[in-house]
Amino acid sequence: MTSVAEMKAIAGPSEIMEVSMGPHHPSTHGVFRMDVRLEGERVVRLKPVFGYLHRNHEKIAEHGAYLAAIPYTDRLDYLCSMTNNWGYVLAVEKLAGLQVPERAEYIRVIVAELTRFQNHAGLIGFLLQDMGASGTPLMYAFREREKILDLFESLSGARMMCNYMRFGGVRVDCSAEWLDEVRRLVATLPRFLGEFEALLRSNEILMARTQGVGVLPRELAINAGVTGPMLRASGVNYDIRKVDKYGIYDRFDFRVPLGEHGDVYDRYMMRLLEMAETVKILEQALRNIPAGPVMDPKAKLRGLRPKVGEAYGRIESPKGELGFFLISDGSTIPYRYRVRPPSMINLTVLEDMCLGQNIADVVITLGSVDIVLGEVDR
Amino acid sequence: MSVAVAPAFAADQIFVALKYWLVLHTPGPFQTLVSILLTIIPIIVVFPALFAVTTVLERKGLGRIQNRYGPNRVGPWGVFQPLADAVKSLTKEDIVPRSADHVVHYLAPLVLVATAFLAFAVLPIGRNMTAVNLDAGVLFFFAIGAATELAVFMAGWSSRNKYSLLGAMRAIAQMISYEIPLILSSVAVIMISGTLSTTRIVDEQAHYTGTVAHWNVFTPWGLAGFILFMIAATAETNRSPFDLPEGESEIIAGYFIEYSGFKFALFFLAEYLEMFAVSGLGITLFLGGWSSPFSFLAWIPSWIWFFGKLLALIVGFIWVRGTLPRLRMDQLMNFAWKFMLPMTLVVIVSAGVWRFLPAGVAGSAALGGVIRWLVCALVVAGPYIALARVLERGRKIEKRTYRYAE
Amino acid sequence: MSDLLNAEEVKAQIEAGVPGSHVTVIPNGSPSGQHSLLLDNEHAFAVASFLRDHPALRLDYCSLVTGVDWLDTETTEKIRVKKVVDGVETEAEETRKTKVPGYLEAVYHLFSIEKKHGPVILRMRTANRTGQTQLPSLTPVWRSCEFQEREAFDLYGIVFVGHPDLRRILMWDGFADFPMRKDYHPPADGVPVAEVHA
Amino acid sequence: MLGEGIIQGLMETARNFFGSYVEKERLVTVQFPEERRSLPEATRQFPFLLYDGDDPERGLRCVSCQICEKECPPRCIHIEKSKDRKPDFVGKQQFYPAVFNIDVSVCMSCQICVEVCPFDAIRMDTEFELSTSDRFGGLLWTKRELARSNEYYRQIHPTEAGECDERRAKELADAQAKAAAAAAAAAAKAAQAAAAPAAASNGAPGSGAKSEPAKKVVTQ
Repeated sequence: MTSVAEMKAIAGPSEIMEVSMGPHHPSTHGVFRMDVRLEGERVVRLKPVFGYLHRNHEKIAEHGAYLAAIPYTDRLDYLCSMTNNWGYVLAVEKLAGLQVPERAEYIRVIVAELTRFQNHAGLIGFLLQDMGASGTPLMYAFREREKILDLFESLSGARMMCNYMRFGGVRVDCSAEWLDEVRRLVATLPRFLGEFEALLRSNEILMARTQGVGVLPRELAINAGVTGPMLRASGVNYDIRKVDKYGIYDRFDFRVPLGEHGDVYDRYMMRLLEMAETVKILEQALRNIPAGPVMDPKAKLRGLRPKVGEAYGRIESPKGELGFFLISDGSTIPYRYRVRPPSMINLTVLEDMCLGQNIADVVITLGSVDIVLGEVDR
Repeated sequence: MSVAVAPAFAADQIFVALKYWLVLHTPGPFQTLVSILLTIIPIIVVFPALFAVTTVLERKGLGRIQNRYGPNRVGPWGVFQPLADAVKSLTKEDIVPRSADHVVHYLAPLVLVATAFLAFAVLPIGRNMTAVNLDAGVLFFFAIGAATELAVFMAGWSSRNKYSLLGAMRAIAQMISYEIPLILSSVAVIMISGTLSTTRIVDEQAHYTGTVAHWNVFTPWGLAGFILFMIAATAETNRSPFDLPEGESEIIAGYFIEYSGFKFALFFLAEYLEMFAVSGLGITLFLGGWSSPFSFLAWIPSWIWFFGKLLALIVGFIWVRGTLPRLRMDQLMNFAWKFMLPMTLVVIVSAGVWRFLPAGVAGSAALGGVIRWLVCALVVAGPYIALARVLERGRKIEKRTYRYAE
Repeated sequence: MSDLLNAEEVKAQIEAGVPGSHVTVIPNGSPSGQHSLLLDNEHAFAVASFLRDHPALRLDYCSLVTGVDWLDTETTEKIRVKKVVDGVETEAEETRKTKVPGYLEAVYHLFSIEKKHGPVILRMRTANRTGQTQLPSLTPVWRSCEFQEREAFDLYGIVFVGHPDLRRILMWDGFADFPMRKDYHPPADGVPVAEVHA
Repeated sequence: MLGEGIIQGLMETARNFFGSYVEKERLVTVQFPEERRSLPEATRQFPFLLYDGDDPERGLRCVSCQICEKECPPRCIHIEKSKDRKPDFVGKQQFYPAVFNIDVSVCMSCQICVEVCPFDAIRMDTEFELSTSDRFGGLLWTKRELARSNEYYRQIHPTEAGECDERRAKELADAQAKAAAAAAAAAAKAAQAAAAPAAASNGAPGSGAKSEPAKKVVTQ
């Protein structure tokens, strides 16, 4: 293929077209804008612009009690409210030194892995939608997601804004029937994954569109703080579930898939393979969940006053490292509340991945980053 | 050896007879005019009606493919959905960008629809049912088809929108590139038939050996040519997976991004009309036009055969749309020039081999037919396998295996 | 700080590795036990590069950059002052007010992807909250700081010297204030937001 | 071979096309206004206020302690405390809300008000068809619009309501027992006082201490 420089030499000086992709664009997954400079259809510069959905989440949380921030974390990455809850309560538990009962830990793992599954399925659907697959994979993903959201609703009362976890445990215990429902669902998930693979895995168009596109080199990925499936697609073995072993993740037997090329295809496959591992974790958790209380009796929801100090808690959310940094001044209100939003930091390398590519590749590269603007803009 | 089967029922010619009856009963000076109108009006009525049916079929079909119901609110099972859509697009505000070139912006959809309708003139939609029986019907069809490119570019250019410009550029590049395989794959048919007249091409195919028709698609070169023709037709009509000029996830709606209301609906109409027209040509060239595949089915009226085949092809279009993601521009071009073009040339060679191999060898017609078939199939399949190997190696696309960290 | 890394040890290593640098350990009273290291602004960049490239530490991953606003504080302390009033020495209680100027702080959470340890927490403080709000940018060391330092600049007004592209990131370009500061008051509904008109 | 994956995909979509006609599992769409899914018991939409008995005004459980107002993350609750008091279900004199408004357009259905309420006075409704043509007034619900009977609560959240009723019955029983004990004590005291007037000044320290925490809650 001719390089940009060669093309320039052949065609002579060409005009650069500046296109503002977004904030109202079907493939930016929300109100996100890319200032793109194009030479023909080839990208020569790309600057992500965001903040259209900024509502100063951190300031809001610094005005309310520790408890009041939990429902707001639902609205960060509104597809994965359960993992957002977990990230925050983990930080508070570290800050206040709370213990989580065994059963609550298991419930957390179950809901977090269900969240991961539906997020990854949805992401693949959206990615294929960006590739122009007229919504078929997306609808299959949403069909399964719907079933998971139904489970969330019967557990927590809400489908997306679950507001389920509390520091020191979870809000309500799950019933035995609910666990049976989950077991039934988990049993059907491998079939869904098989169908998904048959539909897409060896599709020539998909491979041609994604292989070698949006390559993220390993060193850049580490240096730019890219996390989650995107980092692992570049071949870096870093999964916080394995590194920090937060919660009870050290009890589960699961593997971390690693990519080699760091292109869009690898990132897509990482999600597909992680979904299979997620099913494994779910099966183990559902087998071993013990009975018992779900709240730390020491945990005080109202009027929690952690000691003066600070804590950084992080989890492996479906999108990457989701961290919460809290500084307590001894009052009931966090002095500083900071979110480490994985989607936003993963966007740092968007320009590096897109330069010299086609405008169609920009769209799928962005799709493979997996951003949710609620989290990017906060 | 081959025999023409006469129509068994008057239903086959009912529309032809009706037209003659009406023309005969009009006063002499108006006969020409009435004859012309009676030819044009059915086309203008039937194909947009088919468009309406197709939209609902497409939406419901896609819905079922995607495990949902599809439109089912307007009328029983949503069959009146196209009416609601028509009312909606008619009553919507027509917005024209201030900086657009108003005249061209206004003309583009009209030109597009007009040229799309013109293409139906040479399609034989039934026995004795060709609007204009041109000697160079195929040529006329492609000439008219090329005019749609002009309309698309008018739309993209006059809107003064960067996306629409990109869309128009894509559309032009794509349509011109795919016109070549489209034409070349029909050249094979023209070679065998020895005529450019669509009516005569169908007549050629409406013969039967035993009970099986002489459709071109039943020959190896015809099958390959038909597949190539349909791929090129998909690209020519901007259908998925070649819908790059619209590419709603990249350039939003491409060349018609700045159109709204009824003009937008006209673009849609034109797109579907083009799809019908080019499918109609595919039917004419390869699927025996209005003829039935088996002689014992010849009692079914010819126009039912034509529209039945058309619907079948449309279902194919919908099915493909529901499955495949879109290609990228450079891949599309590579596909056109590196795969489609050589393959159509191979098909032409194969057709030539077919033409000059004797149909019967040493007194056995059956054996000769089989040998001819196999040789021609080999002429197509060999280069296909070689080409596919080369292309796959060049592109380095592969299924990958992944390693895991414990 | 994790078992592998002790704040004091890291401090010692930094001071040995970067001559002239001055590191203070800021203890953390909470059960998390994540103590942090306060760097001096002159050597912060060198320290960051040192930490990233040190073969044993290899803190190649900067996870989080946080801006924190510490307001000017007034400490009142009661002291006993001996006074001579009318020739009689009396001991009186007096309150003395000392004004401690506030500062803006940038907190960096570092982890190592290679060695899988962390966090090592670095802090840098500006001289005050109003005029001198410059800090050295660590973006050239870790690309991951690019957006987060822009965010700290946007919301706190910390000017990162050496940042390649220091613009507002979440608020719009014309916005005048720094909304995450503790003394920021949002305008009431319907009142236009203060803007800088360029 | 080139084209193999595409054909595989086409087969998969065809299977789904036909599967959607036969397998219930594939076609999960609920045709909403005609067909309604039964909501799980835990479903929460917006808060309502519970009252006992028939009169939403008199039976309102809320004692205007304003905890929910303080804890509500988006601050959508507005309470004005009454000047006078009225007896609650155990007969204790309590304040009641003179004004209790919830701005539902601000409420984010987080259920924190329910969690923090010590009087079982506020609960989450399952009603979700709330569209109104008046976006400010129509979505600012007053005390009257918020009040729902306990029967309604039992209907929408049977398990939760059962637990709540049990707890309250126990509280009531305790209070009655305590009142009876107090009455008995008072009677005994009176008898004692009658028997030995000089000992009366000791009072009844137990009952006084017990009434203390309750008062504290009320005046908070």
